Amino acid sequence: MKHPSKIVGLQEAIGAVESGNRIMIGNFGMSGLPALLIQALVDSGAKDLTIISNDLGTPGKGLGRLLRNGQIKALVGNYYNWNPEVPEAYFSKKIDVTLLPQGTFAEAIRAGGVGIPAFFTPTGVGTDLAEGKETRVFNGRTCLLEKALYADVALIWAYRADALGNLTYYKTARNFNPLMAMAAKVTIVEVEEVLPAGALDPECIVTPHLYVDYIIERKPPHADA
Amino acid sequence: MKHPSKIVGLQEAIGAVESGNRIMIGNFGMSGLPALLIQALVDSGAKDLTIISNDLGTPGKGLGRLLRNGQIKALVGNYYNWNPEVPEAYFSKKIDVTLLPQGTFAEAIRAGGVGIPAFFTPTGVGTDLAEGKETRVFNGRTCLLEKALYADVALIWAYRADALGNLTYYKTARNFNPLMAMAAKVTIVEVEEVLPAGALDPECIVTPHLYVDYIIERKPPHADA
Amino acid sequence: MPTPEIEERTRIAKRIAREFNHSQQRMIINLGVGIPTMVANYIRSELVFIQAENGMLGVGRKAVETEIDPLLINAGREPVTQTPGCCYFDSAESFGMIRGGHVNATVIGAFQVDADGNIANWVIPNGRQLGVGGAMDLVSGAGQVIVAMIHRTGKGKPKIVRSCSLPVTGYGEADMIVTELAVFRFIDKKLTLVEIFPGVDLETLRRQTEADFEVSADLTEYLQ
Amino acid sequence: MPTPEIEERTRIAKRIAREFNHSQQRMIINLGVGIPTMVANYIRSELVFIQAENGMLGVGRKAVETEIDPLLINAGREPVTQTPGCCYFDSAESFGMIRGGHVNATVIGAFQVDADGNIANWVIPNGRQLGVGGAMDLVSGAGQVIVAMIHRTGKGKPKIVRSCSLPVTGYGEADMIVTELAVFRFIDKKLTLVEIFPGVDLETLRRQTEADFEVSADLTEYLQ
Repeated sequence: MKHPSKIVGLQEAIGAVESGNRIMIGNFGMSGLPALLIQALVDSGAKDLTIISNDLGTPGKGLGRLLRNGQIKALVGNYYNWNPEVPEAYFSKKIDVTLLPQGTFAEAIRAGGVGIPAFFTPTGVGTDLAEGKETRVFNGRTCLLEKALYADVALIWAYRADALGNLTYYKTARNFNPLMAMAAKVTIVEVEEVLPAGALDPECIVTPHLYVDYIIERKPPHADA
Repeated sequence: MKHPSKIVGLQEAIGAVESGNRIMIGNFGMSGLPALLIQALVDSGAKDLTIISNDLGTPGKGLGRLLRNGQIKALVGNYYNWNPEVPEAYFSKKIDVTLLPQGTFAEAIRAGGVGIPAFFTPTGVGTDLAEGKETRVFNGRTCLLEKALYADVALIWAYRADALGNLTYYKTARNFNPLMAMAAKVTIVEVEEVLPAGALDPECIVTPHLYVDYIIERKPPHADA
Repeated sequence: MPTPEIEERTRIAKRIAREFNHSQQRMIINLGVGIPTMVANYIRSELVFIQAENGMLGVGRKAVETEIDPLLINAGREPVTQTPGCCYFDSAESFGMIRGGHVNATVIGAFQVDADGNIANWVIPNGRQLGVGGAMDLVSGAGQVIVAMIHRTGKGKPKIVRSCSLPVTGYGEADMIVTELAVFRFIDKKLTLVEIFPGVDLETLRRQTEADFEVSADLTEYLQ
Repeated sequence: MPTPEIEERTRIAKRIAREFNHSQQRMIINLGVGIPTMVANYIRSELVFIQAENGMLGVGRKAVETEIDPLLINAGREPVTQTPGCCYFDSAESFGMIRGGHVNATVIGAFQVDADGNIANWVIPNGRQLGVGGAMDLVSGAGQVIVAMIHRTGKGKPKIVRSCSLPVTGYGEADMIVTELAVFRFIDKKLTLVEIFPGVDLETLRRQTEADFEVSADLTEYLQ
């Protein structure tokens, strides 16, 4: 059996998303954001989405478009002050928001990827974000029990892929992308360039190909979509 | 303040180990084993050590020397059938041994490094290795609570270091080395080669320098020590 | 001429390789020591990738002579080669793949498998063994668990038993058992004979198999 | 001429940089947004390395003009440069460093710090804020927690208070407070004045500081 290509068109890839899904999207502000995939998700009109991401961009930009387009039911993430439309929607009870400390958020996504359903962490003990969470003392320090995060689909960005789907990243655009690749049932990656299998240094591959289902190769004309 | 060199002699490095310490040592069989550091540890005569490693080499070779030399009080690890002197010492009650499934062992070392004191895992439920461990059901699946592992000193191998102590590895010799670098108070690395700061690709550094305290550079005459 | 034992072990390995070669899906597989490692020799599909739990995806064939690099080994400590597009990672990442359900199948040897799919393959409590390896992680984490083993012990005792008497590695984890005589699958949790080797009759098979088993309505000859 | 406010903010940043420049130990530090980021401008020691929690160790100075790469930013989303020997990693690795105690110091801004070392710096519950960032991870994980802030709010209210009225980020985590008027340390868990700016008298300082504080027997002038 020949290896079929993972490189597909945007429509085919985004077809993996259904209304009501939990979607992880990689980014830190505008760094490491899969811009074409987000455009395709906006165009798809999928509704009632739970978006799991660090932030929601800025008003009407990047992930902010999903909110303006009324596609979001709930958010799980870390920092929404860059997009004041998020607090506004939350405090007017239009969407649910679950905030997690950034490190807990990252670790919970990794945990989802590596089959760890829950872990204890000292971060956030006693704060408003600890409300309702179980505590336990380890080595004299109180810790919170935090649960893993999972998604139906992850939309991520990477710098380069090889034909098998191995990925490398670029500077601080790496952020949550490799973690989300592991934690979703289907992972779709948007890359700048696809190279032949074997072209990436085996010591430098960050995301092994087994985590990647579909690859979108950015073409220069779309680069600033 | 100028950055002082982390490159030291074997004697100075191994001086960080005291009798009674918990020592992590990186290896999988003979792959990724810090051979010079182990020789120095044998020569140091430090006693009552708890050795945390995947295996204990083969009789009288690699880590096996520490057992013959009577330096071991306890082992925490995964697989000792490659060295029959370990079961013999254990069943004749000369040493303590704590066995962990290999993935749980790896995850527990990482957890120690990243400040996660305990985590739940589905591995090993109901088996002899689950005895005395707390269980809890997550997503319909029974899991065990496993605790993080910590060490006083980690002795690891890496392929290359830069002058700051950033590390890269080589093929399957990577194994437990990067994990142990994070989980010990003092990390000593034995490398094949030290390059200037900036010579390693920032995208390919596996162990960032903040985890590394001392560097031993292997010289060809000692390579098969 | 191969000895009968080598012929039987090869048969098992080929049968399991066939399973993977016929998959239409990409398969990430992990192979234990012994017969499982032999499976790699018969993989023909580009969709199949071998993971070694000591930190590699894309394991190639066994290394010979000048190819041998003592730092490039599989989990059985055998020198191996790499394939294009392979990559290396640490042991936590490696078992993250396994525990996280990203490895589609594991092929393992076993001392015993029982009618409930329980597997005993990590220790014989004889006072001389002390080690678990990745066995528990693999049987609990991998998608399909395929047991590859000679049907009976060297002393002629059944290895497919009513209930494991040896320490169990994982409960209810076996999905398929391939021996030199037959192929069983757990269908609706019931041990079910699905293929039988030419010349082996059902009565003989029942005698050599302590566990009761169902016989599939679609029972076929052992596929080769 | 710098405005008085810029002069005050610069004074705070320089004082904290001095703390790091005098260290004999390698220091891995993380700098929050605002005054903390300015600290980087005054670091002179090769022993100090800046970590950005969005995934970088070895952050260089702010990027200007042609250096700007939108994919290379610090946690405040400002374009930065890299230093020789820097490296990049994912967010779980980054916070592993922080939670695991491998980051020696964090410099953060705050709305309030109280006499028990509690820090409130993540949210003002005004119905317009919804975000925590890495604040909780940093105050609980980093070795030394250094609070950099103007002594009072824009409206003249004390920020060093008896007990935080705003939602707390971390309990008992503050180790040092540096304002434009004074430097405090928590010594034996007690808020203690250790340096005072020339021309500021103790009575004035007490009026502008709601929390009671001890005065160190070794009280000195604000080091510059």
